[in-house]
Amino acid sequence: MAQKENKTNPNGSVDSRTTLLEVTDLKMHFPIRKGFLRRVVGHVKAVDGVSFSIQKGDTFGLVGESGCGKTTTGRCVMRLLDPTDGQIVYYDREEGPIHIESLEPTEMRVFRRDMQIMFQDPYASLNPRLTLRQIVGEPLIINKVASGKELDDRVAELLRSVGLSPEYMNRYPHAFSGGQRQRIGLARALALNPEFIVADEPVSALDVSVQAQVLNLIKDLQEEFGLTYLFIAHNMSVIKHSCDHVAVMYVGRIVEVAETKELFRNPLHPYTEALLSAIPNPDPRQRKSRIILEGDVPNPARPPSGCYFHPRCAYAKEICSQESPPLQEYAPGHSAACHFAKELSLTGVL
Amino acid sequence: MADNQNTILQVENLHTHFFTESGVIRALRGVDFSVERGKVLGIVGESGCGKSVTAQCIMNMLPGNGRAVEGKISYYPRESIGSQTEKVDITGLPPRGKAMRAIRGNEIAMIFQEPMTSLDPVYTVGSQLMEAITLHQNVTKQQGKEIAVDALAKVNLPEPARIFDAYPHQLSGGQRQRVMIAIALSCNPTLLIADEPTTALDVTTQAQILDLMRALQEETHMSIIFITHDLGVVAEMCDDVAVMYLGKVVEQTTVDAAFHSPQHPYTRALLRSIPRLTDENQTRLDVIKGRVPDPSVVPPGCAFHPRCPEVIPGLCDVHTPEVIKLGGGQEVRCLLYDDKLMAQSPTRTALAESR
Amino acid sequence: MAKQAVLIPVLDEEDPTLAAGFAKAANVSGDIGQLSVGQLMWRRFLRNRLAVGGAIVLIFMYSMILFAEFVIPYDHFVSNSDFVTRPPQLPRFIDSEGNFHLRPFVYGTETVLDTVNLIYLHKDDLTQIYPIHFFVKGKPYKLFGLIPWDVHLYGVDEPGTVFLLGTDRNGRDMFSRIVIGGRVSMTVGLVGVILTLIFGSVLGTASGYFGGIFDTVLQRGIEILMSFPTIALWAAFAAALPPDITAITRFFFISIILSLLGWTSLARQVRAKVLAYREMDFASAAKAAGASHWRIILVHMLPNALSHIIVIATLAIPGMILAETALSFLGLGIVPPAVSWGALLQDAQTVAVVLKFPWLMLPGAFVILTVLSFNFIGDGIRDAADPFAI
Amino acid sequence: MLAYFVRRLFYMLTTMVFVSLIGFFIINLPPGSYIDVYQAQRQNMGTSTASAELEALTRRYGLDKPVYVQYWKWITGFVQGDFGISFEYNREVKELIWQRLSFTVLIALGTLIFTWIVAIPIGIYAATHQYKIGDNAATFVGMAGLSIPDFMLALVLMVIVQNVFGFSVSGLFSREYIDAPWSLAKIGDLIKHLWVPVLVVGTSGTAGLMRIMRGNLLDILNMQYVQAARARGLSEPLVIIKHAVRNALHPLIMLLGMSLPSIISGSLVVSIVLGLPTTGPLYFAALRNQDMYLAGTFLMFLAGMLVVGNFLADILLALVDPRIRYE
Repeated sequence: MAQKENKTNPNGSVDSRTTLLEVTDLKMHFPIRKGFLRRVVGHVKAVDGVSFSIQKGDTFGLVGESGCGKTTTGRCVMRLLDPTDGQIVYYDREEGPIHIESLEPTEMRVFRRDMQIMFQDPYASLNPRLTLRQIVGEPLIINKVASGKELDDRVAELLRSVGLSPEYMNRYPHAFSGGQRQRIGLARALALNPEFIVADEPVSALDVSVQAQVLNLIKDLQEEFGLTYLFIAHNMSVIKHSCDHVAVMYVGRIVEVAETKELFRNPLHPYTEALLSAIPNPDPRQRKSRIILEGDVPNPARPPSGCYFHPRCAYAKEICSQESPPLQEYAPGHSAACHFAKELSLTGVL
Repeated sequence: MADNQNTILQVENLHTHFFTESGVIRALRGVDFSVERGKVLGIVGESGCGKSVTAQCIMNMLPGNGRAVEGKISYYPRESIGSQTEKVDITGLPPRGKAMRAIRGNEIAMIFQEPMTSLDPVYTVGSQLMEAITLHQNVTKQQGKEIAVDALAKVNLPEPARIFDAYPHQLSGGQRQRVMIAIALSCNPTLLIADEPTTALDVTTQAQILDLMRALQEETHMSIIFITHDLGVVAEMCDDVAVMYLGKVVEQTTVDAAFHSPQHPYTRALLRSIPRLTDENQTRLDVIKGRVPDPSVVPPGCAFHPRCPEVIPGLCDVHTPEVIKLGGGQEVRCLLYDDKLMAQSPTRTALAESR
Repeated sequence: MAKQAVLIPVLDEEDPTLAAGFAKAANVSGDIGQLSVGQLMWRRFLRNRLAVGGAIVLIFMYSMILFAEFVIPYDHFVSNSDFVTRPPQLPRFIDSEGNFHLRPFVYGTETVLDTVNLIYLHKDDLTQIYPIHFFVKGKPYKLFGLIPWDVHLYGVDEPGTVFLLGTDRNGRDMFSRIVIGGRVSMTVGLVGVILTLIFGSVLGTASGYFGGIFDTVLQRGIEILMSFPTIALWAAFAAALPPDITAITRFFFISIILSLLGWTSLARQVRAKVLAYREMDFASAAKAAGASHWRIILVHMLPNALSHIIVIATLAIPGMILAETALSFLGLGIVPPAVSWGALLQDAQTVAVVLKFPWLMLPGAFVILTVLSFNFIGDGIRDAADPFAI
Repeated sequence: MLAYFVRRLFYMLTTMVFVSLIGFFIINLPPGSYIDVYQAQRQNMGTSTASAELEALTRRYGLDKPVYVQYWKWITGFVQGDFGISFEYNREVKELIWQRLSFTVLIALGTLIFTWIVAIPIGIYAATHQYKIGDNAATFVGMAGLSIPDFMLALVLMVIVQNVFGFSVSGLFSREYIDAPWSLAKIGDLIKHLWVPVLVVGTSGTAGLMRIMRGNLLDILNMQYVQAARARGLSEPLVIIKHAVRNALHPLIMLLGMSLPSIISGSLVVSIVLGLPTTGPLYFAALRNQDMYLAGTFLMFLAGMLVVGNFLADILLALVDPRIRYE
């Protein structure tokens, strides 16, 4: 499974890196119902036309502030939510492109072996009534991959691979701490040998010193098993440390996507610039004045007109409040959704 | 240091215990630090190190089952006539007494971690703001309202008169934290305790709040105790730093020294374990092994020794380190700097060589 | 699967913080991780003295009604015109002359005519002493309706009588009637709760998990049901029961009527729990692993909701016992000749009767004892489950 | 706020429609038509009924028509104040119910006020003195109060009053006032009698409310805004009363509507024992005698009282809670 093969991608061009997942114009609108008849009076556009693609073996970061739709995007990709619109194409090693968004529940169930998810909250993500054997082994049991002694061996192997002793197999999750629970969650995600894992804020609930342990583990497992990650986080330093490519989201849309270093060095969108500027730097000698955004993130049920960022943008002009800028490529692999991406010269942090 | 005219708050050997149905939890096991007038002290540490309990002790608002069993918190209020500062022993004041309540909210104010829940949902912002003002200042209702609206304007809230009449649920998280700051500052306190004030906020909102706090601090010259687990925020905000581990301050020093010449192994390890923007992508981070133990099972000797990369077996697990003053006002609780003990240590020579 | 696992050194020990908290809550020392949440709750429950006391009382009372024919000295329906409303014959060890008897005894009966009210009054005849014998042979009966036997727990020699709790207005032994009445009163709640559990958890789970129209309709329906005064609605249904049905059929109908309203609050709470669990990451993780709806409900939701369900059920039983008592007291529940505690209390409806024959209130004491025990147990389970529940 | 009010009003009306359906269902529950019952009763009393009277009845309620027509006739009559006739008393239902319903309301309101006045302070005390003797005692007494059947409590109380004070507390009036016209003295006499049913019916409700108040307040006392109020320098009583208790009361207002069913239920049963001229005795007698129009009308009114009570509680909640008011 770990073998990396070069594949001809669907466009016909041969690439040394193949696309594993391609998301096109993904939308997830939650209806707002009101009144006695539960009439739909509007939609929360949690995800509103998101497109990106992830290369095999990459860690693709999705970053943004709370309510920007990054977690919803992750859950749509996993089909834990049924998206309103858009395409999610997964390039399977054997079966070629698969349209995840239109799979029937039974087909999806089979396909779930390839992609797994780990969650943010180490306490809510493990069922307190089950032992580690049952938790980590559940995907194997459901998909009838292993049972009995074989199951035990496999669970032991999985626990060992995330740095936990197999002796813990018969214990319940309440004996474990946040960091250990995230390891258990990772072991469960690895159980079916997936090639793609959605890591939804995997370290944001952890203490500083434990965070480093889990980040290292995520990295090590990627190398070992040839995993591809969709890495969702709000902490820019963690994103910078872990990801190869980054997409920045704002109110349900991607405003900028680029290779990590490039994005941190040369942001093209004013929001990215502000986000980067706001990162507290753990060095008192490098204090500097920051870009302070006015106001708050808009409510995704009632977003502003035009470019969603224009009310807070220091560079906004008239057109920004009228037209919504498309996501355009301005440099190889570097796209932004800003009318003035070319004109502005924004400052990065590297 | 206690005699220092510039000290506003001095905490000495503070022990705080919580008496639960199944035993005593020693949350603070001898905390020492001091806050200087007009300076920002950052208290940093991981969960369970006792930083929030310390704040509660200073406010004299421990929960019912908690008690400061030993030690002293001395508060030196605004300079009175004759430049003679009178000392107030906070630990000696009854928590619900008049004297303590005259200090609380008036001279020492506090803001909390969760802006969403720190305002009472059934009263308007204005009425909660007025509560503090009319309690501590001898003003009419009209004057009080003017002060209140002023305070809201000071924290850069748009349309302060409208916010005055708003209910908390009508405001965003960032706006609520601004209101909390306005309430805290409405009586011009000399000391502000900020308990993780930006942890629950998004990074751009955090930048707004930090910027505001810094500006207000420069304007009013109040002292701030800034409690956080985020080393980036400490570097950003603070003048001095106290690093806490398991109910003790293990290192207190200036912010520059803390980040550029940290002396305690815990401080050093903590700094190494955070991802930095300047790192090459995807390098492995240094980690601290294990985790913070439960306060009910504190390891003997130096509490950090089981996790310490520089531990000296036979020494660190036996002797409890005392505060050792190094140059430049740096204070550290670590046996590595205890010359007397180190001289007796069998591993001393080996260690000296390795250095 | 020929992967080589990276060997990352095992860095972590148990989490002391959470584990220590749980250990304290359950009062266990040592390895907390080996114990399931259920076991932890059980240990905590055992520390609650009131709850354990309630459980012991209930075990005692339920064994009493289970072995009722063996426990009671007389048939509960046999009248005895010589001993109408005889006060309780208390077992004694010391007689009127101060002699100590190793074997407890009861006095005989002396009957006098109250010439004012023209009724016979009974009191203890201090000259007649009847020792109480245990495991005496008496009227034959069938234990559990199956095993023929003729041994009774206690009795006295003829012509003595042993009415420990007195007799009613037909001279029937109150103790025997209370024990037999307990069969109805103590089980009507259980049957009602089982029905409630079935309705409540199935409907609550379905409406929480699947939502939609079904959920809306069910929630509105519950609101409407809850806007009736319970006793009034129960009584209306009970009054509509055909008069010619057998006692056992009537018993089951009464149980059904009691659970008709009882399921609503359970359904609401189960729904709330299911809604909460549905959003929890462990349910999402199971879905991501390909689990079916059934598996998510049965493996991930039900076990976690179980402690809540048990608490609600335990606390619902007293309500049903009280309701049966009230209905029967009003003559709308269990009707004579069948007996239940409420039906027995019908004899004690007025102050005049209670003043003259206070022992006719004794079935009420059994109601209180039972209800109190269930309340203590329910509270105990709630306390026990609290620190571990999600 | 207006939208909220209208919505709640709409909820209330729809609920009433369903309640009426159930009320009609109850009336139709006993086997056979009322005509049979009526006829049987007349015959029992030895009077043979003129078939004209029966026919009038059949026409009035459309008893020969399909069920939905019967319902329509009944409900349209009902809203116009025609509740049918009582076979037992051979009178129009509307002549029998008003006084009894108003006494029921009186007892229910009295009980509600009693419960709150007693339960809230005890709940506050118990929460602020958690696990102290007072708290434990309140918990135990509350448990006991929950476990005693209302009617037994009524009996015991009557026995005690009779034995200790030597007067009877049954009924709502002393003998001399029963048929007397309303006067201050009569009202005074009513109040003298009212406390017994209020105490009896209120006991279990008080116990429940006290426990809920205690739990709510314990939760609220842990909230950060209570800490924040303390940090502002507010005195402890002010923190408790102004911030904690105020917030802890909100869920109870919702319970206000929901506690009515048990209060009404309690008053129905207790009335039998205490011989009160309320709905209870007549309602249960009507059920036993299958006097279905009378029973159905009582049930409708009792449910209607609860629905209105719920509606009022909703409105009250909106008035005190800005989060709902500004929805």
